[in-house]
Amino acid sequence: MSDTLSLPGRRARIDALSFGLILSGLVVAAALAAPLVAWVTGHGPTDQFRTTGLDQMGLPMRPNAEFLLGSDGFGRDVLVRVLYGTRISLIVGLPATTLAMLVGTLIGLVAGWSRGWGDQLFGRFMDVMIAFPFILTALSLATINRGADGQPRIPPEALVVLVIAGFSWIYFARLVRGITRSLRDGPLVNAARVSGASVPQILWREVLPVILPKIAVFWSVQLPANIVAEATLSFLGVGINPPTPSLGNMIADAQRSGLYQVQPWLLLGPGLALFLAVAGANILSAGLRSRLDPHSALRV
Amino acid sequence: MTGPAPLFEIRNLSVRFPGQGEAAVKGISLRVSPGETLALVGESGSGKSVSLLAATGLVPGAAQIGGEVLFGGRDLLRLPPHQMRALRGARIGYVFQDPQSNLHPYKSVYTQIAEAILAHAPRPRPARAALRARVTALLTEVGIRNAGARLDDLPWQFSGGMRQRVMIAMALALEPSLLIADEPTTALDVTVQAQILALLKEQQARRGLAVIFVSHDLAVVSDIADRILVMQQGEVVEEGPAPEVLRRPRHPYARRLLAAAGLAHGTHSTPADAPAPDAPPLLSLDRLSRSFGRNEVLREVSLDIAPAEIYGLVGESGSGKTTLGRIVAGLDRPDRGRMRLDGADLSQPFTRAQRFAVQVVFQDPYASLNPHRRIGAILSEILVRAGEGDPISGVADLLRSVRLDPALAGRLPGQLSGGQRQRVAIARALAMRPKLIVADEPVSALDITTQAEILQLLARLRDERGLSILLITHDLGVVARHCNRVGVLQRGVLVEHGPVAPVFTAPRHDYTRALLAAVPGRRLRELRADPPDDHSDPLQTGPHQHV
Amino acid sequence: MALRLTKALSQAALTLLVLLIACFGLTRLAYQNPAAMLAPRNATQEGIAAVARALRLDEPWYQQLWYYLWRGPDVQGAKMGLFNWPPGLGYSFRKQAPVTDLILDKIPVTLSLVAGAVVLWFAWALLAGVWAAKNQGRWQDHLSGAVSFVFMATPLILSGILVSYVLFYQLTQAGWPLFPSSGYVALTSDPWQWARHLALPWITLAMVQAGTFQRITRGAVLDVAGHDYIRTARAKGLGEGRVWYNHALGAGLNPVITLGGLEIGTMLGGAIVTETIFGLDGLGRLAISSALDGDFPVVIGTTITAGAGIILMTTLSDLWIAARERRPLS
Amino acid sequence: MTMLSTRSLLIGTFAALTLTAAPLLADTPQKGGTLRIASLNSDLDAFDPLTGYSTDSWAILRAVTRQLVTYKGAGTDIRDDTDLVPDLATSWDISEDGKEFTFHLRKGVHYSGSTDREIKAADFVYGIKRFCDPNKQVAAINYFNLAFSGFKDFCDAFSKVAPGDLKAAKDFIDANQISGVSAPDDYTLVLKSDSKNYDFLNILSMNFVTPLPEEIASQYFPDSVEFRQNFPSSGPYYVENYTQGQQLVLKRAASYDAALDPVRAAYADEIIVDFTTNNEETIVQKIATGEADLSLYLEVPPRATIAKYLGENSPNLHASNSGAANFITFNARPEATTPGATALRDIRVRQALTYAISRANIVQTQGGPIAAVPLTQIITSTILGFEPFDPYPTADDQGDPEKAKALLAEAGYPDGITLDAPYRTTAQFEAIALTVKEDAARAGITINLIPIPPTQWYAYIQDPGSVWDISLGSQFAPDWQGPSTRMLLGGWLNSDAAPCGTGNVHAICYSNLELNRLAAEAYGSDDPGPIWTKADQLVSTDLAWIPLIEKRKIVLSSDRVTNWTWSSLGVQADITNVALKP
Repeated sequence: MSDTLSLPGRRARIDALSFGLILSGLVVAAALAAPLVAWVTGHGPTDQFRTTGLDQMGLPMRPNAEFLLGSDGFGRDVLVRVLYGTRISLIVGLPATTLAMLVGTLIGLVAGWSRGWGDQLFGRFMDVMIAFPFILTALSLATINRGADGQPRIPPEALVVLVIAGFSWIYFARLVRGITRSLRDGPLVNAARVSGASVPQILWREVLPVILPKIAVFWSVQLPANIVAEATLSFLGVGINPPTPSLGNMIADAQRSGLYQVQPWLLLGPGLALFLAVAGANILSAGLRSRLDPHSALRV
Repeated sequence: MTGPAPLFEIRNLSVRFPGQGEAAVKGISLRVSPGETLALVGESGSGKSVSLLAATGLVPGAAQIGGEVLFGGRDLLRLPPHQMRALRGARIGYVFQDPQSNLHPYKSVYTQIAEAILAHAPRPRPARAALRARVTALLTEVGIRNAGARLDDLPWQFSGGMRQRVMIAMALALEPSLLIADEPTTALDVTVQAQILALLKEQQARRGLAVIFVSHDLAVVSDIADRILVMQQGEVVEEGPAPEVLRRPRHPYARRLLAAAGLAHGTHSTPADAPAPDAPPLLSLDRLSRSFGRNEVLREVSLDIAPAEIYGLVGESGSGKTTLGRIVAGLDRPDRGRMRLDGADLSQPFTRAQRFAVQVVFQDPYASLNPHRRIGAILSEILVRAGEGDPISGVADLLRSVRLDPALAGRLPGQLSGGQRQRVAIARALAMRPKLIVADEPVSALDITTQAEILQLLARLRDERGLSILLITHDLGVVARHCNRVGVLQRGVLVEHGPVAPVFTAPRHDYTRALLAAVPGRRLRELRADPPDDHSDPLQTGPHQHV
Repeated sequence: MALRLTKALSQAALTLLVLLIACFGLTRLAYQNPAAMLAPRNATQEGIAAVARALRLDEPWYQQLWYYLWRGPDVQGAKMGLFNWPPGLGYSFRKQAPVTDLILDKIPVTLSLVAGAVVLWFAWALLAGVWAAKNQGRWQDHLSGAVSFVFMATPLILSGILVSYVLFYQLTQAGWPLFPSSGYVALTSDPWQWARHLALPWITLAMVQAGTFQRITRGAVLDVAGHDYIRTARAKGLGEGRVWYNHALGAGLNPVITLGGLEIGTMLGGAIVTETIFGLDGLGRLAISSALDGDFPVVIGTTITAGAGIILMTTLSDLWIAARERRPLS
Repeated sequence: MTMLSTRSLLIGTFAALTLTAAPLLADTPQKGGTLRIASLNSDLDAFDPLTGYSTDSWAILRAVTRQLVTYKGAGTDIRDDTDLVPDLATSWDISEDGKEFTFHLRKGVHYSGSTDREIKAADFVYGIKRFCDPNKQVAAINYFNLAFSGFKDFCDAFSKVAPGDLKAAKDFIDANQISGVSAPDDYTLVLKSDSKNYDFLNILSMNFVTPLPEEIASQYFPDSVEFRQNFPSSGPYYVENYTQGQQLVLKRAASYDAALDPVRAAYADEIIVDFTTNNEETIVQKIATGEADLSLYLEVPPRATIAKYLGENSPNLHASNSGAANFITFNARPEATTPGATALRDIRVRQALTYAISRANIVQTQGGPIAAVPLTQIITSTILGFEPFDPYPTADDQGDPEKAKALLAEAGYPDGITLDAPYRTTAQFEAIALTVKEDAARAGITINLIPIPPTQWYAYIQDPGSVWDISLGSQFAPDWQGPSTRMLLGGWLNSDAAPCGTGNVHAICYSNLELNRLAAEAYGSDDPGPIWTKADQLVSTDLAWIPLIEKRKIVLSSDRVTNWTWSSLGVQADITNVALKP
């Protein structure tokens, strides 16, 4: 009878999904529009406008006709930098989450399917991975990535993607492993087995379709977390290096220089962009969850 | 409609859920008096549970509820929530279907019962020691041995029957005058079911309770009800004193229910003959044993299944029948013992031919069909694997062979009814042209009228295709009606086996006798022993009705 | 039970050992020339070489590892390896102190920070989460949802600055010096000052988690709300408050416990961002400063501590769930 | 109307009276109070006179150490604090040849903290012997190799003692002597050099030469936590409590006697250094709200704060030329063979880079003229020999990209060049790096920035294996104000004193024989100023490095701080001479 007792608020659900879509769409559009805005304003993301963007004391300008969101401590256009910073957030966040999803799903499938010592090994491996400190590893990898000539061996953006993916695949893997385990001896898999299907066929045809909506939802849960992770790394100085704008290093810069007290948009600009990017993705994930995976609790 | 003044009366109750076109309950009325047992019978979705829940304020607020519900002269639907709450638990007790899901998983039985008492206890609250004594007494009264020591156990630490006793103790904790028992025995083994029914009867007699007993099974109801109300699609279609309804059902739906119950619970074997004893067995099991840790699930089980027979394997939950089925299906392997199929050794991994020869129909067609794939895709994949040249016409043939419209190939499992899904599951098993099908409780998840249709189909396939079927079931009626031979498992040991008729008429083993004695519907069988039967067999209306 | 506990403990120990070795390898890769970082400024090549020798950095890595585990760098004579008694995590050449002492010094700070934040965040998350679930689809749900989305979408790096700016700077400027901006006073020396100094970091740290956990709680409670035993609770005549906050919450608590354990465990290793913004000298700050300084024994030590925190908390939450279910630890 | 004007006149007079009264009150500083210092670093980089070699550590060591001679502190400007005055020495005799100094020590001065015995001449001898402790060497060893006869031999022998053994170190110190350092009696200290040095007393004024009681100091490893906690203080304050990463509490010693310390007035009863604030913004917020009185390790306050204080004309903003400079150095090591490093060996490329840079822009990012001034020569305004000089002038110090391009083309790089440039990841250096990168791009010079955490800076820049072309993280602060030209022209750039590879700060590796000759001449001269001026013009034209800006030191104090005094060694407030309003 329980099906008659839960009455989903259908209207609210659709609202969450479309609201999330609109918000995320705006963020994506903003990121895509970055070069356009740079072209229109004539302000590149790292261009310094010493005379128009700074006063004699070296203080930035508040919003005006030339700098719509004001300028920063180097006379750079905050609006353009915020848009490029949002771009970096997505350029890092999207592939990192997707990579984590692919790797995590693969490993989770194998781990969930295996029994005995293989299962044990995966369990221990995941324990170690979960216990590994994220920021320290990022820091170490940033150091390792500094080649003999001082220049990064791989682009810092790629490194940040790898670091973040390296720490978030594990959550996908746990999820997939759990589902695979519960399916492994269930009627669905048994039915396929007695009908003579091979293991890859079973994983592909029976297990994956069950997992897909869940990992799609989890992808959208993990995306904002990974956007925040990039911002945090850059905030701590181990992510995207200046002068490339990232929301995290812009916030760090605003805080460190204290210039946000003169020019609030130094903090508000990147802060708001980060807020909208994360909120959009969160609301989108809530909407997706109720659409794709309505029966599971919110598991982050 | 005479007798004592009604304690509880529903007048013209209707329930409608928002977003659903048709009302779930369309103006039903009923009444029950102290000391009386009213049975509410109908299949799932007929509105029987919803109407009672709605009447007592247990349906969420969004539902539109109309009509009148009188309890001790007060209209429950117009009571303020806190007064309604004061009645629930105190004056109206509930026993629900599955004690596993109806007891809170993380609260001790003491807490759960004490909570019910405390919710209605006048201040000052009873002292803890007194409360524990009271709960212990209650549990002892409903037949829980050593109750004092088990107060702090969680529900899962009790067996199913014991859990249902806990539920009953909880319902009776505050001396209610009305007990609503919603399918209280459906999830239980047959012997336990008999005990719980006896307990309910005993408590009713002792306390002079008015009982509303909700069930889908007329046979169960027949043993306990004073009056019977039959519901279909939110309406009452038949009402009357129990003997009258059981003897002379007026509405066709009531007649069909009755027929299904009779078929399911009749223990008189029907004509299916035992196969010739000298035919070489299709499958032979030789002293199979299987343990999980220290738990010995199967002990030296030996049995033979002949070609073209249905072998019924019965036993209560935990007897090892499912494990045996899994071993035969190749989903598990025995620790000791041998299996032969057509004389050849059958052991994991099965050869390709053996894999095709042994197929399985699972209990729950909801869980065993991939909800993301269309019926045609599921079946044609297997046909291709089995080497079928033309999968499209093959799929159509298969669907037809299980009496389904071939057009259903384009649907997803979620778009089919339960019975249709189980037919698809059978079709999937047939696709491999097997010699043996292991069917583990193939009908227990289905409505009672559908159950009969599926069993009929299996029997027909045996006859048409010469299939052998290992039918695992807890229901002796099914065995009596459809099986050629039967084996009785008790705690991993095959205590009795042989052709159905001799085993059922002259059981040699105590356990078999206990099982047979516990089959519900004694009163029904007595009534039907001398039936003024009409001649239409309701099952002959055929499966297409449900397409 | 004792056997299972032993097994869990030995598994944890093994995990930590693997973690330690992995971390050792990572630091060896990351710090190509630690001696130069640890040597005094203006040190000559000979001076750097002497430091390298003292730290045995001139030996192959497996000997270094063996030495690290067995004795710890014995710059100061005493053995401080993990396999000694009492077990140690080596010696910080830069800070001139045993790593174990350094870490033990910082634990109270991080523990105080986490403890207060946990109380705040769970109090909020559970109350608001159940409240939202109870009023699913109504304005209360939308309001609480909006608040939680705001919490979730305000990352620490933003909320920390805002909280500090508004609650410390603006309030103090306005003549209401309620909260100091940073610092730590030991609980044992002055509980009131302890709480005052930690109030802002608590709020900051609790906020982002409260949002997430409020959603989790709501989801978990709604998940069980359709279950039959919730109907049973109502059938017993229990009030709605008790049905939701006791029965539904009690039944839906498992994912909250599991995820909460993981989050708390992660924080026990140091809430780096919060500690950085509020100048709390906890494990996180020790970890990041030692990593920047190339003080690799401390890097390894803090990593192990963080790992132990996570393992401890996940094990505790598993144990708690097992205890709730009266089942042995799986 | 008349009434009104009389009234306003009265009010005006009253206001004027109170205005003049306030500074009068402040002029007589009161004893008492707690001076709170908020540190940007989470710990002192050094807290042992042996290892302390940063202005910030010196600012704190000022309170717990005394030297033979020192500076009084100045209320006006750092450059006014260059007069040496007696400290623990009451007077001294100099031999005819100028190589031997005999100091007569003040009697009755006691330690505080872990011991309270009287300070003796032998404690100086111990303190100097400790310079070569293999467990931790003195930070500025080059000075002392030059200053004391027999010092180098002593150190060479000491370095053979294995580190990690306190007893072995103590035994060596007890058994061996430095020929140029001796204490004939408890109150006489004799110091001998092999050569005459006009700045011998300046060298002694640095915190290194501080008396230490051997019975205490030899128990601990130099600068270890235990040493810090048991610091034997010769100054007016002792260490009451030191918790790493949290706070350092200094209290005025009971034995402190103003009559025995002509320099340090020790107004505050207590000085607390708080290590729990680690961002610039919070530090200045703390000072603004009075939660802290002074800062430590804060190179320059955030621009916005400076502007705010300036706008309010606040008396709590203290600015002074500091003689400290930022500049770009080149990787001139023989190992450096990258195209960039090779190109930079051509003076035209160095000139091109100089022209490409806009010093005005750098000044702007540092907070404007209050915070920095453009610098076009190697020595800075507070030190001996300074005469304004600009070999490559451009209009308003804006740089001249066209000229830079022309020079590059002339040197054979018409398409520009690419340079790898490490910088320290602090706000100040990042600002310089980003500005230089943008400006250089105007002239076709591409700069690849390499961010290096501050703590790894020296390891990176001094590692011969590191590959880089120009360093954007180079800076200089004079060890003492006034005749400290030795450090730059006689030290860093002098290939005799600092040959490439050893002891070479910033891996400069510059060699110019003419400079070496001028430096040698200056050391022995009684009027070295003009010689240094000549040397400065020589290397500034040769672009030994590219000077960028001279930093002005800007310090913020809280409202409570009075009797503002600069300490030239600490390049910030003299914490032993500022006072707190009651």
